[in-house]
Amino acid sequence: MAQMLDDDPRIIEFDVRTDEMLVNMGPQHPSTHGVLRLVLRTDGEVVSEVEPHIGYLHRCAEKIGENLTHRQWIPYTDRMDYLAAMNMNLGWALAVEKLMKYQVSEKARHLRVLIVELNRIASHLVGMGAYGLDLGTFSPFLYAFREREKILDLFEEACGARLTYSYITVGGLTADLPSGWLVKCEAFLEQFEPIIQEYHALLTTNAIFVKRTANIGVMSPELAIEYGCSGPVLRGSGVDQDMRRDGEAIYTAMYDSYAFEVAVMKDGHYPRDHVYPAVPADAVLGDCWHRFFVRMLEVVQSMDLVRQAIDRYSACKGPLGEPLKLTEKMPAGDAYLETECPKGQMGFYLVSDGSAIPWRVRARSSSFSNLAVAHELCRGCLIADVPAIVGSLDIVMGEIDR
Amino acid sequence: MAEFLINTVRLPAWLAWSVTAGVAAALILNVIAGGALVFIWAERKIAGRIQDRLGPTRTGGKFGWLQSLADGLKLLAKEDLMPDGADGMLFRLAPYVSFCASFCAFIALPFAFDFIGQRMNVGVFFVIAVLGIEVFGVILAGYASASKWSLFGAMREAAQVVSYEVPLGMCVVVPVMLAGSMDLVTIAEKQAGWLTNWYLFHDPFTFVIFWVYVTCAVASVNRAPFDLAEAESELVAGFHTEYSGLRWSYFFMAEYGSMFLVSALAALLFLGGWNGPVPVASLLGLSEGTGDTASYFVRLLGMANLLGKASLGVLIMMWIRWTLPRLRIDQVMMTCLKYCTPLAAAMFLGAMLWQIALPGGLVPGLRRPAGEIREGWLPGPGGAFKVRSADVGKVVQVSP
Amino acid sequence: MTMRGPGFLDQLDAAVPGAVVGRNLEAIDPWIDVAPERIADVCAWLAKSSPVRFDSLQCITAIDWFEIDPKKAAKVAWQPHTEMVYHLWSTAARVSLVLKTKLPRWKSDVPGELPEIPSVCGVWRGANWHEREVYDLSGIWFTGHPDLRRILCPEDWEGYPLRKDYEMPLDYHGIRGR
Amino acid sequence: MSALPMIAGALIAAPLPVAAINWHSLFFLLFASVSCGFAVAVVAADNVVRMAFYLVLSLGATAGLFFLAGAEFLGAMQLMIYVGGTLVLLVFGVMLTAQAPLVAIKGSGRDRVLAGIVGVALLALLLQAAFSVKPWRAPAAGVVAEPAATPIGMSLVGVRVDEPAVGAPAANKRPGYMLPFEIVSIHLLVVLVGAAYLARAKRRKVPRAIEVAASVEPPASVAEHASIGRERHRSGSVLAGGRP
Repeated sequence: MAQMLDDDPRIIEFDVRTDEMLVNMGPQHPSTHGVLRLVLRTDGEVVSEVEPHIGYLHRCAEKIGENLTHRQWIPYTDRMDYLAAMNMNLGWALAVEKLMKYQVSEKARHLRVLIVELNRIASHLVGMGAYGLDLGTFSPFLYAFREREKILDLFEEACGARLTYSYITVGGLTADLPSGWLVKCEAFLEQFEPIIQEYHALLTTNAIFVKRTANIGVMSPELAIEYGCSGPVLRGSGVDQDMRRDGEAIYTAMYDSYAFEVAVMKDGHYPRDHVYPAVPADAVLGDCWHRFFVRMLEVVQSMDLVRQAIDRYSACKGPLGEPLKLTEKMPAGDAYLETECPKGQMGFYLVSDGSAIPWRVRARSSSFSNLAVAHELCRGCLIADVPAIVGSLDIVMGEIDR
Repeated sequence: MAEFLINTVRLPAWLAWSVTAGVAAALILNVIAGGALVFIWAERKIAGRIQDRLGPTRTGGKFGWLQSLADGLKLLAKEDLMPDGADGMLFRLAPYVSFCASFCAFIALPFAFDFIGQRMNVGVFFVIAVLGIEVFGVILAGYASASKWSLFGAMREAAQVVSYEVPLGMCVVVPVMLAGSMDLVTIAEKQAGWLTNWYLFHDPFTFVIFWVYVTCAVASVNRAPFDLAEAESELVAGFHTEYSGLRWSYFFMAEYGSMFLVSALAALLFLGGWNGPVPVASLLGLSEGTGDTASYFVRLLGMANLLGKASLGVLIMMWIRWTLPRLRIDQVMMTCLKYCTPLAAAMFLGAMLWQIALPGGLVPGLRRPAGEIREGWLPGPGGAFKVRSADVGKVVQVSP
Repeated sequence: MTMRGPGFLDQLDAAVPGAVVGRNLEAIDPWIDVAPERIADVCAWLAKSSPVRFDSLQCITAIDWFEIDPKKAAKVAWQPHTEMVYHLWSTAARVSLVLKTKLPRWKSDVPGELPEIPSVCGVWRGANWHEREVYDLSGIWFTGHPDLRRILCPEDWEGYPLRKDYEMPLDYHGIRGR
Repeated sequence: MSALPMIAGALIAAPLPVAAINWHSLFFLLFASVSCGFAVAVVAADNVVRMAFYLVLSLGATAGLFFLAGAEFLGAMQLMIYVGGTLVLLVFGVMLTAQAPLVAIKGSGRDRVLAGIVGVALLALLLQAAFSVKPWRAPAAGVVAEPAATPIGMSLVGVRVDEPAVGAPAANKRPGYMLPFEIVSIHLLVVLVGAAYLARAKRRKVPRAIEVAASVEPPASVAEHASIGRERHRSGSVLAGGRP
């Protein structure tokens, strides 16, 4: 009887078998930072596979770079990581200066450190606020933006723009700081210190935040290095690497006279004399919580750097020095330089055939490699964890798609 | 009111009765609608204050109090679109099911001694039962919108509300046990007198049960940090992704309605319902039973008390929403099954033992208010359950 | 090269004979020329068994050496070709290394046939996306790549934008190109 | 609304003016028609989810009938257990399985006739039983105890409170309903365990029809999904979703 039962096609026994579902998260999705589409293969709530689809914001800036002179391409570097445009400008400017073996004045170098570190604080504030949004709490986002507005006002006073500055250019900076700017900058730093403790209370030590981020999306140091991750994502896994200290000579020269600790989550590498919340019990090295905490440490680190930069900048006398002419000829050859941007190591590769217009321009994006590791981290997590993991990588689509 | 219509206004009997019923229904509907309007405005203002900004200020006068009306008009003007492939009938019906369930529970909710839609002997049980039906609107909305995201939202919502009904039911049983009856009016009556008579301070177990109740109430009403169903960061907007315009506003009204209901229930069960912290009425020698104008004002004061407490509950829910991040679905389930339910059971046991060990309460001398009827449950020293046959089981002739 | 240990280049020659076809140590970024078909072996040795472990692939670039207008083409010193540049980084020694290979612009000079080069995905999994981008924008076929699809341009885009002789399509699904 | 019992009382006995509407029977007819109508709709509908929703309305109307009869506890119980519990699980189950092939279930003609015969037979039996009960026919004075949960609670515990006098001789003291209640709950438990056992995933070596059907169109892997997207949008313009 049982045998007959098996062969009779009309008797269909409905097996309790859950079917897999392909779900599109994005590209218009509130939690993906910008236009990113994640195709999730889910079995109920558990995500078995994640494939990011990128390219919605692709403008082929590299092709345009082959028709513009080096200084004309600066505004395109602004639009790559639009949250940290100053760092992008610095990256491209240093790459060209490396090829031309051009040395900017000491005053310009200190001003560049000052501006770049301020922009890092602004970028990390956005990262922190947006991460709170991914986990469902709306208020930290507004607190972060309230502080970021003050930094943007400072930038607006210095170079007239609030998001895409083109302030740092090849051969120096487009203009010197207006008078009284340093006083305002110091006033901002004074009132910013206690506010960081607020952010720690709001998010870092919040029980629910810890429950949603600790031990989730754990990335081993080897995996991070193999995928070429960099910045807080790499340091969150305990790899002690920071281009400001280990990078090319021309870049590390800017930071030589500064005393700073690399904020990496390894045996107590914390910037000194500041108060920090303890690492929660169930947080594992390399999880979302650590990546988030490294960014909060870097905010404090950048504040120390800005203070030192203010002293050194005001100590330098004399003019700032003019940037290079718009159509300054570049020697034939190529140069590659990576700088430590808030999201990670942003590399610029420049190939020149001797004219002012580069033959080939290549921008290596840090978020591009950071996002590539997402599908390894999201395997087997819950749907609610996907925005938590992708949010902790702090990616910016403008930089990924270029 | 019906007699008044029949005798003075000379309306035919059936018209008089239907007008009375209509007025009663309209009264309750306006409580929710008015409440929702005020709470929508309050939510925006509180969110603003918490986030160090002002919230609406320009619409309609000084504090932007017309903001809710403006939202309402915007929603009315919006096009009620329906995704193709959606199950037409269920898609249209879901918001009304959700709204009716939330509105229907207000029938059994006493606002003051006699201000009650239909005084039910099983008031609490009825309210909890109807709260359970609200989940239908969400499930059908999730399924009918034919989109994977809504299905996820509906799945999560159903799992959460159904599982949180268990600890919610357990928490509600303790005040019912203390008061000896499920009738909300009796429960609130038992807590008359000074602040100390509230069940919140009746014994340590009930105190803990109150906080468990608050957690379960926030979860069963789907407010942060348990608002999985419309977790915008993951599921776009959960089950009401495809809704827009007036249909969407019904879901919104249902949410605010049940938020107010759950906090009013908390006020009634634990915080003394319409009895204020200081018994002003009884100090002035007024009593609410008599029916003259003085008692009318006592009842108004009582209603003000209850509305105040319920609004306080709603404001606290809003406060929580704008500070805490959201929990993951398995953490929500885990808190329900591993923390709320066992805790509620243990506290229930504790409260019962406390009730048997110290029937008169910790301080025997304290004057305990005489409840209306004890339903014969008093576990006196004589037998486990002394039955007063006087008022039980008597045959009532249905007379005109 | 010197700071990477004295015999580094010799060890490389010994380990992967015939792969290194040239070097330039005086340039701003010293580089090593590698034979195209041996690139995967060289990278495997560098990442796995070299004294200085280059465990991170920073960036892969394809440069299209091709002068479009004939007047300039006559004066130019090089023949049209595609050059692949690999930037590697060693997290332990905190040192970078540049590998270069020369590929014909089209496979056996038949326009439309993509030049081929072995994929380094086996060595670093991070190379997956980098190679997909180079394939997408510069038209280089990576043999052995697990999932070679376009990553930045739409799936059905014709042409490789970063080539010098690339023409923007007049129409894409109804949208005017120019 | 506290007027409801008074309406019932006033209208049944008072001389019925022609224009007056007998509210009690009006509501009764409303709830009864809703309940029966949707019960038929459950049978007639072919979309599984709509079927489940009609069942919800039907049982909700039954709860309304209980409230109308003054048994508030029973009405609330019905609402909570049947509508709030069982049907939520039913809709849950239906929603999960209602993928394309199973949404519309069409019974063949022969099944409908067979079901119809059985249904009518059962209906006739119930009607005959209902009309044979004498007190139901004559609308005598209703014995409506004060609608409290206590009598039910007490009788469940075993103390029969609907006896005329407490002091009646012990002989005719009938036991409470405790025993039948326990039996029913044990029975329900056994049924549930059985259902769970039957529904467990069956491990079979021989691929059966369901697996053969499934393997014909395997779930596309994520990469293929993207290419499938591309073919489907080959013609449409980018704005119409040409970009997968």
